[in-house]
Amino acid sequence: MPVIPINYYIFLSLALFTIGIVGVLTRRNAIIVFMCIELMLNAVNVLLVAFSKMHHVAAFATDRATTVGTEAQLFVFFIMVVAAAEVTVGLAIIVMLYRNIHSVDINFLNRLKH
Amino acid sequence: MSLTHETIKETLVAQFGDKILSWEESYGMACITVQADHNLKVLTFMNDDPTMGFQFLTDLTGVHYPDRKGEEISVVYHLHNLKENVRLRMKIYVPVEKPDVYTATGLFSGANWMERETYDFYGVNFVGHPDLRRILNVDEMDYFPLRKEFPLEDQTRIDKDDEMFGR
Amino acid sequence: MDLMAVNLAYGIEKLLLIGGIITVSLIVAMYTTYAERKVAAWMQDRVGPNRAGPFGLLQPVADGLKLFFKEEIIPLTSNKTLFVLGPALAMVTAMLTSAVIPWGSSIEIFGRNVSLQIADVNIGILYVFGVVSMGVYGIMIGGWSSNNKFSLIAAVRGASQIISYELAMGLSLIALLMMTGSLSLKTIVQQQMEGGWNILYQPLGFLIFLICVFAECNRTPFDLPEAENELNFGYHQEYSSMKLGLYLFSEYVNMFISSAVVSTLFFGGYDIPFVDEAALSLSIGANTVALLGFGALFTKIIFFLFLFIWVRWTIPRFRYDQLMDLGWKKLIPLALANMLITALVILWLNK
Amino acid sequence: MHINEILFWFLTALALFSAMMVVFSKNPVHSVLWLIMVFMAITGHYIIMNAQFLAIVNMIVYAGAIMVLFLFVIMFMNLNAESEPQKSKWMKFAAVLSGGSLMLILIAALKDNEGFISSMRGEGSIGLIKNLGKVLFTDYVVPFEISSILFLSAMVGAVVLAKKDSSTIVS
Amino acid sequence: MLEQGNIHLPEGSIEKQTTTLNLGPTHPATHGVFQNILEMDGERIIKAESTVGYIHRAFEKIAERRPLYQITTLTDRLNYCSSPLNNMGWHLTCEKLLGVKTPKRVDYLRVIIMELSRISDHLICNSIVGVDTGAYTGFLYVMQYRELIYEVYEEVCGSRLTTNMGRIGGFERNFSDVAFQKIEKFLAEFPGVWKEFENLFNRNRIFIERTVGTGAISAERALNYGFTGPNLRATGVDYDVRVHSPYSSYEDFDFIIPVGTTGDNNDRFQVRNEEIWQSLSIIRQAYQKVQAFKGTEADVYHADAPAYYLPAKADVYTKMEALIYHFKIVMGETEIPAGEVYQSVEGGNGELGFYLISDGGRTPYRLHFRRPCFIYYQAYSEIVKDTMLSDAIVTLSSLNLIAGEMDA
Amino acid sequence: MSRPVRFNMIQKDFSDLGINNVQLPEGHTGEGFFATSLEKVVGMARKNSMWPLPFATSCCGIEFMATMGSHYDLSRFGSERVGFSPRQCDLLMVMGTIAKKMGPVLRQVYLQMAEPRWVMAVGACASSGGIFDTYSVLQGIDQVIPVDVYVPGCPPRPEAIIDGVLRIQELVQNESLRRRTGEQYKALMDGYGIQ
Amino acid sequence: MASLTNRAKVLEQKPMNFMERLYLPAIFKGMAITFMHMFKKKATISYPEEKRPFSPVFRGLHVLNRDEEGRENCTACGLCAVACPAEAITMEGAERKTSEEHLYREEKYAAKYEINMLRCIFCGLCEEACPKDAIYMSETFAPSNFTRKGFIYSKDELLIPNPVNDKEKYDIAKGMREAQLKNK
Repeated sequence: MPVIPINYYIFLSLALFTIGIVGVLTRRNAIIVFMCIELMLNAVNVLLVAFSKMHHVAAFATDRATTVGTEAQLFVFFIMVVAAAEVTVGLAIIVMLYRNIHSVDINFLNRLKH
Repeated sequence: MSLTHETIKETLVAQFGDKILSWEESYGMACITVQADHNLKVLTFMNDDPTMGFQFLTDLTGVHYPDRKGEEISVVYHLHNLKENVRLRMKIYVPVEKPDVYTATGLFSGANWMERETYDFYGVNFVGHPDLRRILNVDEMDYFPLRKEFPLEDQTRIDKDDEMFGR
Repeated sequence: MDLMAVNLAYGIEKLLLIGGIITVSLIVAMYTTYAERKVAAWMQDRVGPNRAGPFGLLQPVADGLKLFFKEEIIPLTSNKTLFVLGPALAMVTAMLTSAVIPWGSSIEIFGRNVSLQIADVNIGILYVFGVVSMGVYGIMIGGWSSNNKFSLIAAVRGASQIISYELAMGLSLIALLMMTGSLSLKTIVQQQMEGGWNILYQPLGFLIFLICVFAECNRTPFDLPEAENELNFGYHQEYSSMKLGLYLFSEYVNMFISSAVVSTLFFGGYDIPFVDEAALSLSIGANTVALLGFGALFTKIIFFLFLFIWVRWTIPRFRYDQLMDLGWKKLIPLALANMLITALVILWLNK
Repeated sequence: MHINEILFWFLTALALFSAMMVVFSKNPVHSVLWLIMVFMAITGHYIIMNAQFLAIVNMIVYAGAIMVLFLFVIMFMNLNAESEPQKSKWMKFAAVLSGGSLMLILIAALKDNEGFISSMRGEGSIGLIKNLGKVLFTDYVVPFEISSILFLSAMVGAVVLAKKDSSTIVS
Repeated sequence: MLEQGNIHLPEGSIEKQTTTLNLGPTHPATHGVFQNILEMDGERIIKAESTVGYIHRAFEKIAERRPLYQITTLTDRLNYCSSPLNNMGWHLTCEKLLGVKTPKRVDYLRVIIMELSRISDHLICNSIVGVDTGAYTGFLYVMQYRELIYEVYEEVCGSRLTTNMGRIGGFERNFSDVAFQKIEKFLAEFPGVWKEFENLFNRNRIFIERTVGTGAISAERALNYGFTGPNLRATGVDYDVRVHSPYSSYEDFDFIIPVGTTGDNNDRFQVRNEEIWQSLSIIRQAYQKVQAFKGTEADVYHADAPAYYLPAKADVYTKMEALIYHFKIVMGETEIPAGEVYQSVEGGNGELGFYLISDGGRTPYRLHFRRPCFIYYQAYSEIVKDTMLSDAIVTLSSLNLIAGEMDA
Repeated sequence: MSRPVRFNMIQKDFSDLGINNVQLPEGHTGEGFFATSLEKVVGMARKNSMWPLPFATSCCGIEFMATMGSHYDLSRFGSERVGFSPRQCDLLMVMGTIAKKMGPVLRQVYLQMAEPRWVMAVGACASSGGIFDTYSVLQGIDQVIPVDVYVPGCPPRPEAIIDGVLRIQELVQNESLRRRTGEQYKALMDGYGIQ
Repeated sequence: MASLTNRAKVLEQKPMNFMERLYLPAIFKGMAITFMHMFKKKATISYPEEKRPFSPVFRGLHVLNRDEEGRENCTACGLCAVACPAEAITMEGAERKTSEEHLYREEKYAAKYEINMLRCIFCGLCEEACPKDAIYMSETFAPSNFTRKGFIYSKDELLIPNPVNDKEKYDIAKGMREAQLKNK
């Protein structure tokens, strides 16, 4: 029976998350920054699904009709919904930004505080 | 038909006097010659005056008469009163050295390209034209091809060998 | 599916099936190009291609061979990797959908019961949607990487068109799914074999779905991405040789697969009309019936291919904003209404 | 090694490599395409974990819709210029360093977990649309409706934001 | 508003919110050679700049070196969709200058030919509108019947498109019986086909939506630009040269002038449609009138103008006087009065005018063509402003711009 | 005036076909059966799938419409997929007058076409300038691009255009696969300053 | 603008009725039309196999006429060249020698007569201009060719077959042979 330790998934998720963070910190292109945020969200999704699966497997051994773990998957679902909503608004903002300052450089956004 | 050639002539002469240089009728169409710097005034008058009503510019073109010294280039307007169905030809003459003519683009939008064409062919300089460039020929062309001194064929051509040409 | 249960025979069987289906769809796509030209010619009082081979039957072969031996041009200003990636993506996504379509019931070979479906995924329809939504990339990347304004406009048009019509397409199917209660295409077909074709219960849903399929395949009246009079062949304008061939081909493969999906969802798939398959298989054998069913599916597919061609050579095309209007303001509300009515009827019947 | 493990390692490697490429590609379009690869890999993971519905939704929503939007914006604005202004080397170094240390800390914190994931068939079917739907429309119907409102407002917001003021069109 | 600071902006990005699209000169929809540089905001055209001259052939210069009878070869190539019409216009101009009076039968034969070519012109235009909206099949349906018109031409003059038909004073030969049969055949078969074409398009919502309200121009602007022909009539002005200054006995015919209301693409389409029906009725009338001449003394096909119309070949071979005239005419040495003539005909797409200045020489001193297309096209940038790209293309075809005529 | 005869029976011989369709020198013919039959098959395929690019500028374009139309139906030769994108087409049909202003455009279109490409000059204007012997008209397109087949007529009848297409097909079928990389072809291109 | 004539008929744009708004009826109507055309007789003339007869006045390739005795009619007067707008005709005249009376009808004849078919626009003006019954156009359209040289038609290629010593060819050129074959 193939068994994959949950640690592997945690590490994968962490790695993806960190790559996302590094991307956010190093890039100046707003769209890429935005994409890195999506990457981070997805890292979390992977983790959630993995935990859901883990708990489910554990509960399944005792109760064959268990629904343990469903919530986590629904969480992923809701995260996707929120991500989609966020992307629409976020991209709209980027488009507006581009129209006004003709650049998607996030350093420009500093100017918002003035 | 209420608008006769006589009425037109009388109205114009009354309005402009000796600026109307000549009046003739050929093949059923009245033809006036106007002093060159009065073309726009006459056109405006004929456009605005309710009895005249020549509000339709049928055609605008140039003619080159190399033999008429001092008035080599002629610009010909064909006007049409659609309501009364009367056509009128108006001519002006300008010297080839200084072919300046007031533009009619303010009155007729359609005159825009016709004047550009006339410029392209004869080099008539339409004063006040919004965009007086060559229209049909390439911009690099350095002569006005329809002037009589230029022969029909392209002088720079090198390909005129017998194989391709009859004579 | 349980990956542990993979054994050799199963693998070979599936590989053969995949190979077979790819071959069939390629051949069908090839001859759809021929049919397109021939049918168009007939509709226009012409003869159509008749020089290459008898009745011009080798025409698609000639076209393919010619394209194959033509010079590959990658424009200097284009993005090279993406320029090559575009047609490949288009072709791959076009082919992928065929995996979940039940091409027939199962047949028995050497004592094994072989299902004529590559994968009976229990969310087959969702899979179809997933793959179709990937299909945008072929057009977008191809059009964009050509670095040509016409291609870019076409790519933008194509992408927004496909995304928009995917919504109406999904909504129109929801009503159907409420009836069937399953996302598996095989189950849907089996239900139809028993209870009558879905077109009878969902005519409006079918219409919306069909219109959306036309839009997804970029066929007239929705062929804006390649409107030759406006955009000069649009997104594949800069392509030559086999890359162009792939684009043209993927369009026809798309048509073929779409026809298969429509027949499966609404016209009973491999169901032979007015025939009780179970009874028939007793008399002439299950394998024969399965093949007949395959034939029935093919007849339906050919009808829809003909419809595609027929419509293309009849009606004018939409304008971009009108197309969006139709998609968002007409088809989506209609699909929603259809969904509501279906739900009400189901509730009323269950009461 | 079992086929599932092979798949796991392959998909993990693909996901990580693609994620790196997202960050390091100069051309935004390439970034988008690499991100799609990441999503594909994650979809694969979901399938291994028997979460079929999420896998497909991930593909449709993320790869099919969200990334198309990204691509769209990039194409429209022609942002493919590779000469993006770069942050200074030190900033980058600091970013990588802090990211790396965050990862190290988290790994250190979470390394002693127990539990495993198996992917036996029939081991529960919570990933199936039927079960998810049941829970979603009974226990979680309020969040579901709220999320739909969120969507609606996001849509309206996006339209309002991106709509051009007709008076400002440069002609 | 924007401080540059140390931030590098992409070049030229500040002002430019639009893309520039170069439509033509080899774009499929510009069937011919127009170039439009479009400023586009998305799919909306903000500004259009037209360039012409890609097929400038210097007709007017050539005409100054050709004897009158050779100029038909030039007029043929003006609006090549309806070249006989241009020829007839040129012959009418010459006849006006030379004072040749054509007999009635010649006039009616000319009317038949002119209306046939008007039909072929409108056919092409309207079916191309169909093609540009995406429906190709209707185009091929009507093209089959354009072949019938061409067969008539071929029977009358031996050529299909650039016909060089007609001579000063009449036709080069009488219409054969076959030609009349072919005209009859056309009259019998064409209405059904045209009805079918109308069925394909007229009330199809997709087509209506594509054409109604797009590419509209008001009557005032159209007159100011100098529009004539169907494009002017689509705006609601019933100006038709055939009625206003009848030529070639058009006053003997009973027909109406269809006018539109808004001057949009659909109006232009409908006006052309209706004009085809009117032309058919005119051809029928003319055909009957011609048949009435049969066997009478007036059954002639050219005017009695020995100085300008070539003598019969049999006479040339045998009679000295005829031979001399023949030589004189061919060499262009017959007497040509000096004078200025302007003659216009209702061409396929508007008032086609010929302004001929003769100094009594063998060739025209100056010949200017008033080309309607040249005038329409300058309004194009105004018409397509603020429309979609697709509309611009339909507008281009519904204006019926013929490159050969436009650039002369 | 009745004509003495109805037809001109003279058949021009096309023995100088070799001028444009350069064959390999005799010494190189030992290509083996496979290569020659491949060449033949490809020739057949190309011949039956000539996608034309109608560079129609004037009158001849109208006759091309008739050729495409139901009566003459160019599609019988597999050529009904007219494309206006030079990348996709094999046969550049230049129909109508090419003014000097248009010359560079035509050349550009030719350059953008993918090899193998053929050019057909349809009508008097494209072939030789026709009656337009003037300052603004290119006297034959062979001044800017190489032409494979000329079709006379002003405009040519659809039959004549089809005749031209048949002639092109003849050329295409007999063309060696290696012609386009050959020296002679390179020399031809160099003659036009291409590449 | 007020009406200029009393003949105008305004074509109102009718608003769409409900059926037209539905898109589909019109589409079905159109589809019915195209479908019916599938069964119509095809209009196509398969050109190289079938040939459409040209009209007897068709303006195709030129021919130079001979009289019944097989002598050339052309006297090199040059009228055709003058009348040619494309300047496609070249000719050189020569005096007939006494020994050549069976070859040329008149005292002068065209020693060289060339027509450049590539320049020729087939307008028919040469045919009309000929005072000597010499140049005619035929019902053969000009064939295409690979080189420019191939379009210079010399006198040999233009002359009709000699009706005296080449009767058979002459009949074919006259189209009699075909007619006879058809009658059989």
